[in-house]
Amino acid sequence: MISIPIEHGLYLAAALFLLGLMGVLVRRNLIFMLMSLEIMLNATGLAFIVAGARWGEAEGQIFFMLILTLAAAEAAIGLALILLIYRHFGTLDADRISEMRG
Amino acid sequence: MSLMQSTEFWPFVLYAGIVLALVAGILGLSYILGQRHGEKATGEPFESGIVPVDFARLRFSAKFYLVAVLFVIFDMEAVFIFAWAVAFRETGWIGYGGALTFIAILVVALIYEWRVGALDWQPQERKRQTSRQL
Amino acid sequence: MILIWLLVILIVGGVGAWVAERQHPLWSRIIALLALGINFLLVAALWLSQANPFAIAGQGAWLVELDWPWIAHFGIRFHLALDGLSLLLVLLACFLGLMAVVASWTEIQYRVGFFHFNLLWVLTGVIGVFMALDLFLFFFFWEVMLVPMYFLIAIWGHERRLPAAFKFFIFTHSSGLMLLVAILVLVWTHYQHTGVLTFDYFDLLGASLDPNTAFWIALGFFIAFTVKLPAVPLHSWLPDAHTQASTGGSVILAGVLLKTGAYGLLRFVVPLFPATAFDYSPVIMLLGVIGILYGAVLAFAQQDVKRLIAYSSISHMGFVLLGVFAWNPVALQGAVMQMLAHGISVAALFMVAGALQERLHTRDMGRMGGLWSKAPRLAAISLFFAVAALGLPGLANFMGEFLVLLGTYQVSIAFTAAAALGLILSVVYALIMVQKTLHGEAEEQRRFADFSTGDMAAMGAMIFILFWLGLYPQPVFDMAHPALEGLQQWVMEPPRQN
Amino acid sequence: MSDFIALLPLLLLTLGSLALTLVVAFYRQHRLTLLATVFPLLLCLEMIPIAATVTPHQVSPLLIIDQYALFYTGLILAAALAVALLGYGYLQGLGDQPEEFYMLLLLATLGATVLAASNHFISLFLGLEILSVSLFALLAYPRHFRPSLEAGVKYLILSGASSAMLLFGIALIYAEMGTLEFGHLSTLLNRGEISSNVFFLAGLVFIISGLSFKLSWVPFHLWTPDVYQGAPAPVTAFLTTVSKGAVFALLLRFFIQVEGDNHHLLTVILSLIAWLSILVGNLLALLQNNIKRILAYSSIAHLGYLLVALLASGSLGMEAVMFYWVVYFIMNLGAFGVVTVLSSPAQEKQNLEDYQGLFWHRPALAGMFTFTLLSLAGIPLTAGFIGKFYIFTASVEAALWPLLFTLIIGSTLGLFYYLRIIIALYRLPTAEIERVYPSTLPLTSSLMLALLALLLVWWGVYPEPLMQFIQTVAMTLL
Amino acid sequence: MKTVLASLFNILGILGTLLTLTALLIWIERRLLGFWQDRYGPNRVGPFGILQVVADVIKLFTKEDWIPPFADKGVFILAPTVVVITALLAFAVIPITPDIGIIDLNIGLLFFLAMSSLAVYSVVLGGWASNNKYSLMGSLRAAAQMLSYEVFMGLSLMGVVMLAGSFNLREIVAAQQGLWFCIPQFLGLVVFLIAGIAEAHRLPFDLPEAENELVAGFHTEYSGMKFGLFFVGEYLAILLISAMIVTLFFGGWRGPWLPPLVWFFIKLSFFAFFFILLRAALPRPRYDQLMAYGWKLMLPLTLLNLVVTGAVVLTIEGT
Repeated sequence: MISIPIEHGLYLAAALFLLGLMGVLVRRNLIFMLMSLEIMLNATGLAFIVAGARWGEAEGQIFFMLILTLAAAEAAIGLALILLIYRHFGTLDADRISEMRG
Repeated sequence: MSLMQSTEFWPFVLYAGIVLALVAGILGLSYILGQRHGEKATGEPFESGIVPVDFARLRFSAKFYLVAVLFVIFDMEAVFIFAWAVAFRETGWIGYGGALTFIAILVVALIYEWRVGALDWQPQERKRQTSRQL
Repeated sequence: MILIWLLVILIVGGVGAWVAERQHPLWSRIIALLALGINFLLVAALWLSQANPFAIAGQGAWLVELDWPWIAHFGIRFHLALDGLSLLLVLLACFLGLMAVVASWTEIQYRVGFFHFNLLWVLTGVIGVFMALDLFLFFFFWEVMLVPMYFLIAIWGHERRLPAAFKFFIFTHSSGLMLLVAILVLVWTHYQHTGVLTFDYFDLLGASLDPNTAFWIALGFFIAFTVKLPAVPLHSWLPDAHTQASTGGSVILAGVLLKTGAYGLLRFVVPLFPATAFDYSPVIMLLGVIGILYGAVLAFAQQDVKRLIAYSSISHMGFVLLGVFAWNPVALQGAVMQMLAHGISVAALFMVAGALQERLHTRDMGRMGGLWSKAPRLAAISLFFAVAALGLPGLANFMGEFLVLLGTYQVSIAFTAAAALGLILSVVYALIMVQKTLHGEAEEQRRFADFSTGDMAAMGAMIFILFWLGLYPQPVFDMAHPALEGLQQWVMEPPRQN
Repeated sequence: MSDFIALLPLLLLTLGSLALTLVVAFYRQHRLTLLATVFPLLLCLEMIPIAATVTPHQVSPLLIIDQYALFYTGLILAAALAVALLGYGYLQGLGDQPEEFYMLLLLATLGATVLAASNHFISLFLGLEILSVSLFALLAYPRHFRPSLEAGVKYLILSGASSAMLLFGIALIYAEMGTLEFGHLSTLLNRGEISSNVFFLAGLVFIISGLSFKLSWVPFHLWTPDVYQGAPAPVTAFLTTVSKGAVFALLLRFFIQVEGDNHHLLTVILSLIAWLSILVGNLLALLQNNIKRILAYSSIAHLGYLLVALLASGSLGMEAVMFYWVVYFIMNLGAFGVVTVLSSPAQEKQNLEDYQGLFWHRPALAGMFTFTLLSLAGIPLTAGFIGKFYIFTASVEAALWPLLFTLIIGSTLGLFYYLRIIIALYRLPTAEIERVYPSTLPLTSSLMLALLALLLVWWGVYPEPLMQFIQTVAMTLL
Repeated sequence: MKTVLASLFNILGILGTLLTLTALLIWIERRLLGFWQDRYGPNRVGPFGILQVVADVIKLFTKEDWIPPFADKGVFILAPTVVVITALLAFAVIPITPDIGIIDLNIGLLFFLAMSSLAVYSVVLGGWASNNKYSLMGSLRAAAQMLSYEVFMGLSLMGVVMLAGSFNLREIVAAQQGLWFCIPQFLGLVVFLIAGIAEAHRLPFDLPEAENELVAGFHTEYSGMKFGLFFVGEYLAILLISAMIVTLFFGGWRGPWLPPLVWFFIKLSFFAFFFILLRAALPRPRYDQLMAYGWKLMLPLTLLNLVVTGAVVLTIEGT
């Protein structure tokens, strides 16, 4: 098999992670924010796969599976919430649903 | 009986390439061969001959979301069972116990969803008879 | 055991007063009176039970002691004790507590039970402070005073009570936290030197500290106590709090609470950090003198009668500061005497002011006047206490101020002279007060009630005490003497003469 | 076998939540649900002494059941119990389906207990996410009310992002060290060659950031006021106590295992965080008019105090942390408990005006609230004072002068807003308030609040037994 | 070691055979249905109408290549290709005989599952891109149905995986040397069969395209060769499911006397015909029945199958 240096994998993961983070911070539509979140989680998943590959252990992959589960759970609840929010607020703009001020 | 122990990857790539090319070819061919029409109702959505009302972006039952969510969750659970299934000889009875617990929890969740009515698709579902005293 | 009873009676009395309100507000007042009265009698009995109550010297400083384990984990003990100094102050607190109840008899008509609850709990804290010999316990009581006092100001105070209560709380609590840190550093330094973790006063008295540490710790203590005292740069909470509190609150605040600061200086700052204290004593005495003059000058400028009294308090407590840091027997006796005298006279003045406000619905001296004609008894008593406050010979205040000046004279002539100037100023403002309130034309012709018999009894008791202390102070001196001597033995070097 | 004994509390909690699910599935009845929630919690609490007989016990590489873990487990379980009992009346006002609340509550509690016992990144992750995911749903539980939804989605997205950060940090450390076990990590670190590696340090920073978010430390606190405000009051109580307590327990264990006080960078960052949290939390609280927001900022500040205790390290620091957590739990449960019993999902009583003159209507409740607030402010006679005293002592011992100074400033600032609430309680009431308070409180809530108040006094006046207990627990950790 | 040439031959052979089989299957289905329903079916074009399919193809190619102006064009074109591509790709992992097969993945089974999951996109995207109410309804139904059945389709195969201890399809075939898995995994077989029909949304589970309610469901707006792709995809799916059943439960190429390739085709044909028979014989259930059937019956059965299989295997092997 072709071996890729571990750093490259981590850099790729970091890039994806930053991409997701930027999405969460910059995007104002809840759906996109949620998607960015999933990108972040998948980036960490990638990082774990890379790390696991470095040590030749299954732990990285186990962690990846757990992360997938989290992503699924988060998406499930997130989508349900977004649905409700759309029903009650009529918008998915994060700024416009932000009614609490203090 | 000899097993084909080819772990080479290229045949698959080639195969996939051919498949893609084939599909693209079919579409391309039909584009070239196809006729062109421009009649009055050509550009209308088909609704059994009736003039369409509103957009097609209708609001549909939340059930569909629910089933998607259930799928996501249960499919993720399935992944863990996959992992156990392929390794269950190594993990032995302890692993079996773990999987059993896992499946039991899954079943409890399923029962809950069943009782709550998340799995019912009848349009006029009879209301749950359970008392809900406050 | 008597010491714990002193606290328990007040605590239980407080709760009782609160609960009793449901029956009738009168019950709350009676319970409060009873609790304070019992306490007063207990302490008085303790004094009298000494072999020779009027010549107590030679018996050792500590009369009663109580030492229970409390928080062993930190070497904290429930250590209470009473010596002559503490006894006098506890007595003062109980007495003024009684006065405060009396002063509130007609004034407080609103949530009477809760008022007396707070009153009694403040006094619990105060008495605890006077008796605690464990630094943690001391701090504990020090802080316990705050909340009920805060309520006394914030709920039953006058028109601008909330900011005043706020200011009071913030000042005292934040300085209290410095005290806490100082205590902790002291304890920890001691622990590192000796391996003994203790908050006990006696153990810490001999703690060896390097001068730098000692300075910072002493500063923490000093700030906490001078805020309460108050000394000049840290006094700004006082005029507001005193002015806005109800009469009973003002009595407790000015009469009792301020004394805890003086007590702290006397009991802790100087004995624990003698070297530091005397290195800085000129500065501190300067602060005292500034306080005397500043308080007097500002008192002179007030229109609000309670504010005037408040500033006069600053002036008078300056004498205490001066006396404590002069640190010779005469000055110390003077300081103690000044504490008692000021406590009584200022309480009485606030009661008078309260009575005026109750009747005239104003504290503005410009709108008073002509009291002589309308309420001769009230007027006479006002005159008496005004004169007492300005230090008429024969009264307690004169005795205190005179002794302080005498003691200070041995240390610094300049400070003595300046402080004496304060005395003159006090004459001016006291007379202005008398002039504006008692004499002149009455603005309204409507007559109002003079002092009742009950009021007169309370006032009479205070007049008696002032006379007694002014004419025959020896029992007090005797009482305080062993305690002061005990304190002085911890001081390694005498104050520098200059 | 001893595995089972050690895990008894966790196992029973798991079973309990399953049983509760079935109960809800078959007999949907609010009171029964409450019983089915309270019973397993009590049972688990009962099991803690039994589990304590086999401590310390490493169950698989994932979980360690030691005194420390059991201590926090007990605390968490008790808090969950309190939330369930306090929330009962509140949820009656929900109108439909209050039962699932308790399921989620038990699950979140389970996650928190796992977190308290985890000694491995995987169990950390599992515990944290069971907790967080349940919290998302809990926060938005009154789903017809806009503030709850807003709170839920805000927490979901920000918490998700912070989880991702945490995970990324773990991934980096795993990539560098090749282990996910805390214990193994510390032995590797003791060899000393890797600790200055860029990936490792970056991982550490990521982990701290992720956890800081959950603990709402400045500058990761931005979600806190909004979520606290929008969340249903019992959930806020849960969030501020159990969620933070469990994460902190984990952080402390991690900090000790990797010997955080030896990493200069780490201590500097944490000191900065503590400094900022205390100041920002207290300062921003001054500007609020909403009780839940005030308490949100106050909790930021309190977490800052706790961080000071953590940084003080040493046995005294650990004791201070644990003692303060006990107190913090009681205080916050009490404060939010009062808000809870006065509120209903449709009408959250959270404006300062809503509490104006409460004392004259409900003296006991207002008295309890006052007491809690005084405890939060750290006034003697309350356990809050002893807790603060502990932290002061620990930081004096560790000579953390700048932080100590910040503590003093913070405590003083804190007075302003606690007193503001207290003043409001004792003001003369406005006319319309009388009718909007619920006529009677449920018995469970009253008893719970009374108990909390009693504990505050008891441990404020005689903390010695608790201190002794905590000391023995802290000894086992170090 | 095989030569490159053999591989190439393999690839082209499999692809060609598949397409031919698909065309054949369409014809066979129509003939068989006609036979069972007592009519002729296509019988004009070529002998027995066997060239009917060719005629259809020519017709489809020359039909208007219409993309609705209201549709999302890119997605509209993409959707029908997905179903064909995924079905064809999934064949790559199936070991047809010991020598024939495109790739020997050790996660072959997972690859199959992944591909069949992707097929859902085809339906959803097609329905959504059409921007037509019938299409949308149909595609939603299809998505819900396919998702529901997908959950236990994967799980139903785990019994096989447990017995074989591998995801590799060749190893699974190898593990069936003594006993075909259709015996010990009968329950799994039944479940997989049903799930397979639902995945392919064949009759009787063709609710997404139910003509009488939804016109043609998700492909209402499709015409010409794009419709043709959906159509072909469906028959490819039948073949794929049949091939999987053969591989997983009926010993793949195994069988006495005849060469492996022949055995494989016999078994494959059997199941393909079985699917057609089902279409002819069974009525279409109500949608709610369909969903309830999946979640409330099949899923628990699958889980039960797993638990029992695990216990039995562990007990027998005594590990």
